[in-house]
Amino acid sequence: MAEALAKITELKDLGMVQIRADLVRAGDAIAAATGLAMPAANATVTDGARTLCWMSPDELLLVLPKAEAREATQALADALSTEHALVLDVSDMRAAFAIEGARAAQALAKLCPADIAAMPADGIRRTRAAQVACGIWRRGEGFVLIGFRSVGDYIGGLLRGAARPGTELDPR
Amino acid sequence: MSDNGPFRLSRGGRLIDRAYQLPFRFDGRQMRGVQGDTIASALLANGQLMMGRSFKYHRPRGPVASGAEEPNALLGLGQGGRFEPNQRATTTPLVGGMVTTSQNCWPSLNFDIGAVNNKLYRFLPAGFYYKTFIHPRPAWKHLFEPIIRRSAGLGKAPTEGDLDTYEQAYGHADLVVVGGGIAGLTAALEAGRTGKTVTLLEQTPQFGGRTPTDHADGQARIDALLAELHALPNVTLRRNTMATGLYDHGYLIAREALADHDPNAGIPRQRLWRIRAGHVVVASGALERPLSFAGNDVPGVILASAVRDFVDLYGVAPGRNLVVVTNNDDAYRTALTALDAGLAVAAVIDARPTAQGALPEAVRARGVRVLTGSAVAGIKGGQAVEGVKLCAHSGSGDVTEVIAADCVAMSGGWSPVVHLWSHCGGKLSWSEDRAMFYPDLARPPTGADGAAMATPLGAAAGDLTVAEVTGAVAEQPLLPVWVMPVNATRKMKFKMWLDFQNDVKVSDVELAAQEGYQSVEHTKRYTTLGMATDQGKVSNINGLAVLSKALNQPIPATGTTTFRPPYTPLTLGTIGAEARGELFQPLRKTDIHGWHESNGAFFEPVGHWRRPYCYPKAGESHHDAVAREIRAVRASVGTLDASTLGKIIVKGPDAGKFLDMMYTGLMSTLPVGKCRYGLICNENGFLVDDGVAARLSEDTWLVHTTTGGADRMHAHMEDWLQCEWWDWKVYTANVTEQWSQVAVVGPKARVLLERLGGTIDLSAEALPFMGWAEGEIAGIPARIFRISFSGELSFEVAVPAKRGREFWEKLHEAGRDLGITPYGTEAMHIMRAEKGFIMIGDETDGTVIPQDLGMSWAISKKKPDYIGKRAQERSFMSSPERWKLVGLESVDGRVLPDGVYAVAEGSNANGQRNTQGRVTSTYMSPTLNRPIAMGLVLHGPNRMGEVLEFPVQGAETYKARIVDPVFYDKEGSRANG
Amino acid sequence: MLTLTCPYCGNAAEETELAPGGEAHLKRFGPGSSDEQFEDYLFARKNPKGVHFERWRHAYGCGKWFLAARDTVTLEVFGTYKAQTPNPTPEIVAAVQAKRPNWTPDWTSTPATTTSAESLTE
Amino acid sequence: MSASPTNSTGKYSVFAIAREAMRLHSGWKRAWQSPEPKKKYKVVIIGAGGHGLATAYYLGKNHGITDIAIIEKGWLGGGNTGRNTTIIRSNYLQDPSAAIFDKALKLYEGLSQDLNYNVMFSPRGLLMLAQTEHEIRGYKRTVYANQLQGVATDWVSPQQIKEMLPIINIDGPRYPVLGGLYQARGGTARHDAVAWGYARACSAMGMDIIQNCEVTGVETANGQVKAVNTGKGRIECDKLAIVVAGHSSVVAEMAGFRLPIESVALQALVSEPIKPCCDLVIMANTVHGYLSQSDKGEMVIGGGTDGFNNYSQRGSWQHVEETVRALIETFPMLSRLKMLRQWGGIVDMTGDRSPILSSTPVGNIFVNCGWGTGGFKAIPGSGWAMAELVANGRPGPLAAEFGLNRFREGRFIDESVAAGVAH
Repeated sequence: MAEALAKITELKDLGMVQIRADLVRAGDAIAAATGLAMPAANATVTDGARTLCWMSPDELLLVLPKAEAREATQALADALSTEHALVLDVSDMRAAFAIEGARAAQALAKLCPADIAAMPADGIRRTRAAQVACGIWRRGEGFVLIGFRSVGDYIGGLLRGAARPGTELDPR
Repeated sequence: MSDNGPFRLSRGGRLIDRAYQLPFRFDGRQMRGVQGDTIASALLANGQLMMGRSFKYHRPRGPVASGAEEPNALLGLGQGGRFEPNQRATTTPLVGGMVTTSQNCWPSLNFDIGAVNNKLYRFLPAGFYYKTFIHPRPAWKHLFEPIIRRSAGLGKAPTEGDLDTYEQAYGHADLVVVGGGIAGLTAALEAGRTGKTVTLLEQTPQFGGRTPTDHADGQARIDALLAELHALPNVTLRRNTMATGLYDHGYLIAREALADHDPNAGIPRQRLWRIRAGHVVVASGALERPLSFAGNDVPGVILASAVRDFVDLYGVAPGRNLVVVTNNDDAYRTALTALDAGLAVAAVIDARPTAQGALPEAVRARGVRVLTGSAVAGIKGGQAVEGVKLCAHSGSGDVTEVIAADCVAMSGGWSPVVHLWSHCGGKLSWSEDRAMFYPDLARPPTGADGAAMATPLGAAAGDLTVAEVTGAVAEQPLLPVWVMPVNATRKMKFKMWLDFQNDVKVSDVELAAQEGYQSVEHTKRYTTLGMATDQGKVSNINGLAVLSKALNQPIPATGTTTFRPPYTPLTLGTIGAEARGELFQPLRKTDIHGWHESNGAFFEPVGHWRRPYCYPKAGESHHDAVAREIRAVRASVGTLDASTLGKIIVKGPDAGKFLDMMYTGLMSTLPVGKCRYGLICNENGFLVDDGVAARLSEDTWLVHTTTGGADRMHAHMEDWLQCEWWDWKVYTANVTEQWSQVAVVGPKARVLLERLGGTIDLSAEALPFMGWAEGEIAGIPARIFRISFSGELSFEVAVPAKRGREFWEKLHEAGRDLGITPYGTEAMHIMRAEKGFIMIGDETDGTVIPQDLGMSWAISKKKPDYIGKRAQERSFMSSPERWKLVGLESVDGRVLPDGVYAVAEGSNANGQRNTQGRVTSTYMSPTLNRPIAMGLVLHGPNRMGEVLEFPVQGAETYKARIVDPVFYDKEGSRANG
Repeated sequence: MLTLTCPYCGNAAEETELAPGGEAHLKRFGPGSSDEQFEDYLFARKNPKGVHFERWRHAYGCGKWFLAARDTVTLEVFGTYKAQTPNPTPEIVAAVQAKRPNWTPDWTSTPATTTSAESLTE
Repeated sequence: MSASPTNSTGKYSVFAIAREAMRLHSGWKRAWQSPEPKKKYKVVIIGAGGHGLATAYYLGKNHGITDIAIIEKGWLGGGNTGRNTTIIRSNYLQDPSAAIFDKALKLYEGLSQDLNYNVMFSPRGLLMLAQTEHEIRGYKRTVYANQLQGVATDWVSPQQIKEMLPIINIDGPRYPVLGGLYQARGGTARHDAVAWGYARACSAMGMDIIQNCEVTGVETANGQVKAVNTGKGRIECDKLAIVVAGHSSVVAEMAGFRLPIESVALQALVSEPIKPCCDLVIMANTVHGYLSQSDKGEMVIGGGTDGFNNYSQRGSWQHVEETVRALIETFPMLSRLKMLRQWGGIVDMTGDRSPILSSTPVGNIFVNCGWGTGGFKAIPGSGWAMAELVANGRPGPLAAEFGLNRFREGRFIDESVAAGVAH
């Protein structure tokens, strides 16, 4: 099925590192180890191929090329070795999709109760896509949506359905 | 007469385009309408006034209204997978090629056998069925109820699945305006100018509401508003979108018709909007009320506003010679509209003593008879209006004159549409002089902040003419008329309809009051008033006015019934939306899922996962496949996709202390590099999950849960960590999906894994039973756990999830000569039962504690506390009378039925047979070639060798001997190999 | 269909993004408690018609448990606050009383220190 | 004494209707009286729903106690009695549940005759669909348990189900129908009529049903009940029965004790009426929905409860969605029907999801509550057992296991082990 509201692409080469720590205490160490500034609450910081996502008051997610995940995990673990912290390579845990196009937000509005269109340029929101959990942040003109790997096919089906031709949300 | 139908006027019809003719069928007859018609207007244009039969008496029914409140004109629409019963003809746009059928009549609309009920009306008053069909007792079930059920229902049931699709969308707006009439548009514009995000929802295909029809320059006013609104980027105007319900915290549900009844559109038929509104303006207008006079249900008796709409909007004449019956000025507009369209108006019958407003005077000026102080005593005609019998309104119905007419336009005044206001708790006030319930601004529906979440506006607020923006002429007060004439006889009231669809009459409501069904809810339920598919939009106010009079109390003392969503019926397909077929629910797949599929796996659902139950070969039964799989594992080597098992990392200085609270056993003492089996109970003491924990490092454990328990146990841990022991330094992470896990099981398991090469020493010395190691295997990073749920030599290999299939295929490649066999969940279940291992969900059911299962070895005596410990000390849980786990050995070689109970002597005080145990797991063991079972039995472990009886209806009683639950390899030597 | 603002991430989440968790501020009774104390802890519920304090988890969001003060009849939300409080905070009490002047707390005092793990397991 | 309410309202029969037809039904008397309360009654029952009225009825019929006031905050039958999905069954797993629900079912079977009021009990058969292996196990276990309890139930195959119910899709892609637990005696009844029939019978025995009378306080002295204070004044009583479903905690609070109860919203909906197509009551617990067709032709659909305390009689929309999509999956023809009306009730959920019929910490106060989502089907049995408890001051065998003490002892009656839900 051709998509009309947005182009849906599964992103297969994203690596992800989960970080749990006291973000105030460990902020500088994390920033140094990731090479990225610490994101504010509900925000992301992106530099090149790396994005650091704020996930909760004590959790970050570093998104980066998959090939770099192992090394980044080790670097973070080393940087936080004196902290009470948890660093895990979770690259295999998630399915990720790019939703791109002028009406990308409309496709997401069919699935997510959160007001994604209102999200700022560096915003991230963890919410629900139909019946599964997801996280969404802006990338370029569109969005990246991550969910659990096991339901990747379901999420893909949802997104393609939401982007069907003729289903624009513009008033008619 | 035109070729657009015999009752199509030669001019007029603001919504139609005569150039586009649309053929359609009604009850098999070919008809033609035009672009812009509703089904109802097209049928009327074709002279088809009768459109259905009523529910109870099967009386002939034509349209009463022109919009969503229509109770009568309900049709079956479409065919096959697109058939829909009870479609409202007045709101369904006509589409070329539509197939429509009348309902609730047999054999035909004109001649309906069910109409015999009509003749029996005297015997079928409200609630008659509560008073009869009582004796003889079986007659109700076998005779009376089947008859009642067969005669009930309106449309035919669809028989097929739905060929259309539906979707949903979430919306957000500072302000949602419900209603695209002049009040709503004005409110949207005012709010839009302040920069607020505004969404306006209009149920019909047109904006403007009644204004263009009712006011001279109405359309121009609407057009001007629309022009300004379209220029505001922060305002969204949606047509064809029905706000069906307002829920707590400003949650508004609306249905947008996208391609209703147009199967060729190739897009979803409807979209359900779920809009979170900062505030809601309810500008939903008002609905006209019928008048209760004898014969008011005859086809051709139509609301005055509807007559006006049919003429003005669709260029259709519901009749050629009208009588208008009214208690207010507004209905005079209908006379004027009819006259302008070239129709005759025989008279206006006005119940008021005088009628001297601008509108009545305008009608008089056109030479129409205006009879004040008058009323309708009855209608001549059965299937259509032939004449109107007049009487004095103040009298008891003595006929003074009969006027020939083919259509009666009636108006009993207007009721604000307060549904959305009321759905979420908004209260109403009664206006005596305006004879209406209107929103009480002092008692609004309140939102999350406790403030009003809705504001009524325009006619919905009781301001019927919205003169401020419409420039409407002043109107004289109406005269409340609930029964016409005032002193109508009891017999006349048997002919005065309140609820046209459900055949509820004035006499029925009075009977309810007489019998003590005095609450308005009692009356509604006793008579079925307002319970038809129009939900009482045209009948409720008249009904409760009649009830109030019968109870001799003011109308507000009677009150209204509760307004419940939806405002108009909402297609269930729209509510289900995309969640059908593949997207019905998320289907969780392991990385190896595709391999299972292409290798013939038969799956079983486990939560949202699909797990291979077994892998039957061609021509092989599931039972045989399972047996083959087990034998292969016990003889050589098999593989199980264990990826679905929960995996939770628990890390931190307090992780050991925390796990000691989570598990009944000690986890803090587990050495690094080792695994330990543990049980998790809930605070109520019951066993809820089990699994193996591995200590990864000094401060890190990896905890395995059951497949179904992963998310639940993770949430359980986070609950205690966040809400009770928040000062403990522990982080958890649910990494279930990060790993693919494969159980490599059987005497050849080590041989096989060693062939794959890698950095992990798999020897018994380096990696003993209940040990784990980390490294690489087959070029893939891996953790290997020496744990066994089958009793065999077993390695559970965890690799990064997305390399799971690669690893699995390498195993199968390398193990081909060993006869490597994939096995499923059933083989796993049986093998664990052969070993006497419990299974969460089999031996446990939410009422079982570890002590019941002989698992005291897994409960630490040293620990002062763990979740569930205190609960297990309660008298019933520590009682020696609890049923305990044992093995059960079938005496006659038959497999015991699963779940069957062992009987004890005698019966209890309620006459139920006493029991002393039940079977929790039971299989034919392919390994032992005999039945095995486990069960919970009173004093079981102390009764080894005793034989229990398990009676089963229709079969010889099963007997089984109490034995040790470990049936296979009691010494445990195989797993240690 | 409630909307509650998670005090941890600050997002207003709708009910489908949340998981309810029942009455808040229950004091855990473990081994050593009386049968009555333990029964009350597990089962006796205020279940008030009116002002209520309850637990929610931002399950489809930041994952944190938090507490909400809500009216069980009107569903008005007086405020949300973090889970790590033995009793509703003074700010929450003030927010409730601003809307429900006749409502008074039914707990006696706020302990000076939070309940520590040791005191429960000694 | 005769419980048949002939003296005040006239006996209902086809002959009475014929007689009244001749005089345009002008002769029908009130079904029940609406008196002002007296100063004192032997027994005051709070709550004129099905359970409260049935308690009164059996106190009169079985125990000869008629000095009873049944006081009701709103209109009788206006709580959960008037807003449930009318399902009646007794195929419960645990012995105490099966006993009381089957007692209720047996009483339902003769209730129209007993009350001389047609409650339209319709034993059309009830089917609980098994759509997972786990459900198969649970329901087969229930069949074995029912057999020993004297409750006839059967395990039926998918093919048998398809024959009984042509609109079902037994080959659903996600949850194919694997079989079902069938109780031929199960069915429905007209919910309002149950309340009205009991009310008429109670009134005929001289009991006072006092509507629009809210209880504002419960007076006790020396640990014993003395009186209730109401919107219509103080009413003294020897014994007090609290039978108020969703509001049990509120009334218990007035009497000074707490219950293991949480009040939550349960939702139901009906479709527009269609011609008969579903001659069974269906419960599908895997996908969580239940379905029957009323005598009017509406598809009556029930679903899940909210997980938070709620006294608003409104539930959250998402449960409607969950229920509807689940049922469409198994009954695809439902997709083109339309929801006519949805509503909510306040149900009282106990710690083990089983009811409470019990004495309380206050002397001569008895409580009947906690029926959760399954109360309607229990009404006659509940009333019977409650009457026994109130009259004797101690439970008979039907109520014996449903005491409050079970929560302290850990002696739960948990039905969820087999059925998933207890509707």
